[in-house]
Amino acid sequence: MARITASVYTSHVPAIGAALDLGKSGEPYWQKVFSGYEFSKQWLRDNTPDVIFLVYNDHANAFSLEMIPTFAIGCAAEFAIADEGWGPRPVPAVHGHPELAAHIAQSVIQDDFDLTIVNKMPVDHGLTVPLSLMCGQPASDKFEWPCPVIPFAVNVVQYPVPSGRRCYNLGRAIRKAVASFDAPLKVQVWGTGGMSHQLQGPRAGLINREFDQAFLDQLIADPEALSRKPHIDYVREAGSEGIELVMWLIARGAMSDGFPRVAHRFYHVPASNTAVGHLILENAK
Amino acid sequence: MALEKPYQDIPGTTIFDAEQSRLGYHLNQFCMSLMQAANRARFKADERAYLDQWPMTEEQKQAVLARDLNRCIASGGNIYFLAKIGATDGKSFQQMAGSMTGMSEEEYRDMMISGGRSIEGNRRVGEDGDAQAHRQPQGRAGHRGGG
Amino acid sequence: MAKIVGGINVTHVPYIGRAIANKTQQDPYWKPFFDGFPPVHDWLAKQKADVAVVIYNDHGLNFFLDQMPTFAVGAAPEYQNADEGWGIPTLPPYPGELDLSWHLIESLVEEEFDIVTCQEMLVDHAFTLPLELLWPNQHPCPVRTVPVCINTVQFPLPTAARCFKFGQAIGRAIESWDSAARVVVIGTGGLSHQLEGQRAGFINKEFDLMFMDKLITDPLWVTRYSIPDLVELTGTQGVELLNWLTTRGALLGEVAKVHANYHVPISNTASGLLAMENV
Amino acid sequence: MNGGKQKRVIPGTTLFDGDMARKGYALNKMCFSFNSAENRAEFLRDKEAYCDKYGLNPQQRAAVLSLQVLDMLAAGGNAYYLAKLGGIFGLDMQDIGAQQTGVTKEEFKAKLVAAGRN
Repeated sequence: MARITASVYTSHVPAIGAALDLGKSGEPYWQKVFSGYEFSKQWLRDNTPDVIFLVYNDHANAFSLEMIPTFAIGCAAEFAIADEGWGPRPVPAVHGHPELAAHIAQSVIQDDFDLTIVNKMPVDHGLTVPLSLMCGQPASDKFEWPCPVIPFAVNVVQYPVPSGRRCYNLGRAIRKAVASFDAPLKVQVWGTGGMSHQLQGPRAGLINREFDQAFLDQLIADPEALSRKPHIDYVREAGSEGIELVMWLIARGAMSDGFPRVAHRFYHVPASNTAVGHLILENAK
Repeated sequence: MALEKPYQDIPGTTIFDAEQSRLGYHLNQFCMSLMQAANRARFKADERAYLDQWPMTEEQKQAVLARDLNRCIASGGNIYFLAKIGATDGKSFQQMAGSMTGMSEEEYRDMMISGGRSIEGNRRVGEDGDAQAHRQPQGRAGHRGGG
Repeated sequence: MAKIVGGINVTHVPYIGRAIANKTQQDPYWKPFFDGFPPVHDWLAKQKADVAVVIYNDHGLNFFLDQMPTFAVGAAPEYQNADEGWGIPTLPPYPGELDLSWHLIESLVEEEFDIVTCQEMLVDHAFTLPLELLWPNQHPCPVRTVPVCINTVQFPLPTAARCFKFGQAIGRAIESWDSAARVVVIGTGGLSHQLEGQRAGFINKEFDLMFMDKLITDPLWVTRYSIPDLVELTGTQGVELLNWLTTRGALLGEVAKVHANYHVPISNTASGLLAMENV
Repeated sequence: MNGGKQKRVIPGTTLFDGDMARKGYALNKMCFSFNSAENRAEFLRDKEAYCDKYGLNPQQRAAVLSLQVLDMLAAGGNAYYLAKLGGIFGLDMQDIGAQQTGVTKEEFKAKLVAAGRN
């Protein structure tokens, strides 16, 4: 049977992708951001899973306003890199895991989660920046990500967006689905986006360290209580785009009950407009 | 009918809700078209002519031409969509965000490096934080104008 | 607040479009089907509905397999019908009801339904033909509409129990809509039929009649069946009865039968018609 | 609950699940294109070229060119999409039903009528 071994949480700022792609990662400004991921890259090399289930939000790339799914699961064998308006990032295409994705879809839809099944979806920085941060830039002679990735897109752009509670419970349903997959796969669930940031209007640039640190503490210690935080608290305290943090609750809900091991924790302000938060939680072996 | 909007009392913040999405539909779809290099080239060659191909309001077109993102947002634009305009212009998210606050790129960058905009005074309309309406525009440009 | 005046479930088959276009409603083949409608027309005339929420499944017109929503709600000012490839006439556009669309969307997400919001949406025969059958030759359609799509095409499908709860949430949303509108809920599709494979032509009259009866008296009865059970009992396309069940869910509380008709076959399908109102 | 692997077997019936949807993606996508009259005409002008344009595999291609519905189903086709292909040749669902069940259209129709009587 498959099992979830660990969960990874990280911001997915587009400027991080640009810094990597343009070779700016050595600059002092960016060094401070990337230093928080040195541990993580080694950790991922030591703990490479068979599949990553990567929760992110699309930023007006795969989905236009014609059709906005609340939750979309990528069931394809391959996902192209989106041209977000400045050309596609020069990173490898993402290989999916259609069997596990279809199995998870089957299981969580039976558990009353109304997923949109997606067989074609270009993936944007929301997905590729976390991969870059955790895997580094793939070598040109082995231009691929270390394992298959199931993209899972959450609508946090057009209101109404799903509640933290709904996301947390979805994570639990995903845990159950993975546990019933009949192959000995090690699966990691990644939750991306956040932390506090606001990109728009006169309040742009908002950062709330206190909120972010408390969120990280509670995510580790009492996610059940954290899942009851209402939307308005995210928006007011963590900025209009801080709402992306509900996606972390999906990854946290997918972890086993009881305390996880905190393998790594990092927080830094700023990367571009955003407070960068990063956690690695491991399930007991 | 009016939907419940508990978020309306947050200063300097527009939530992309049903009403905004309805209002900004064509503006945002126009932005989406800029994901294709050919469309970006056509837009750059003649912005007005390209905008006229979309059933946008005149206010939306003017806001785009002026690159006034606050006006774009007020008329239904969403920042992730509007970012395509910035991308077409070769601007970063940070430059775009700076433009909405009346701050220069440098001022905005410095604000971020020193920990970002404080939440204090910026939670609710009527407090005295720097994002409140009575303190716009921010930055040096604003101070010069306010003299 | 808006009022739900009742619900109507009705079969959708592309072939019906041709019968209407060719005016062959009174031919012996079609008569038993079309004769079911006049009592429902009379009832509708009395109910004076302003708005119809139409619960149906798309057949590869608006949605392709690249992105297949479990539940999708339309939020467009107008819904166009379009060429579906099988040669039935295209019908004029249908007026939308944006306020109710967005109110539904808000309410459904609030109630933890993970819907897809569509600000553009083509509507296929499963939407147009039932409206044509209920309001014949009236263009534009005299009611404003909100399309709600359920995936009955690509497995996994939502369970029957989930659909019933979805319907109840739709009902609560309509009733909390701040409007004086009178709303009719329309479910389309079914009943038993199977279009493909060696079992094509499969019909299960006994089950259909039981289902129609239980929908009035004990709608949760059908939730005892899994989706594969329903395929086995009603055919691969018979699972469209999920649209009927959702519609029944939207009529919160007890209902009484206004009128029913059942006839086999229309094309490959057991056709059903069931109008219900709250008691 | 769903172990995922064991699938319900219903004789003469294919559940259009994720496996089938992946297998039949190109075939169904081609059929989806038949919503446009222009595409239907292009298909009729050169069926083989049209199949190639949509990247059909040899099994799908052979099934389409010989118009064998059961073969198309086996190759991942979905009934609603295949119906659009049938429409091009003026075939209705009863023609398609008859072909799949190995009877004449009249026999197929008679079977349906009988199903309403019992």
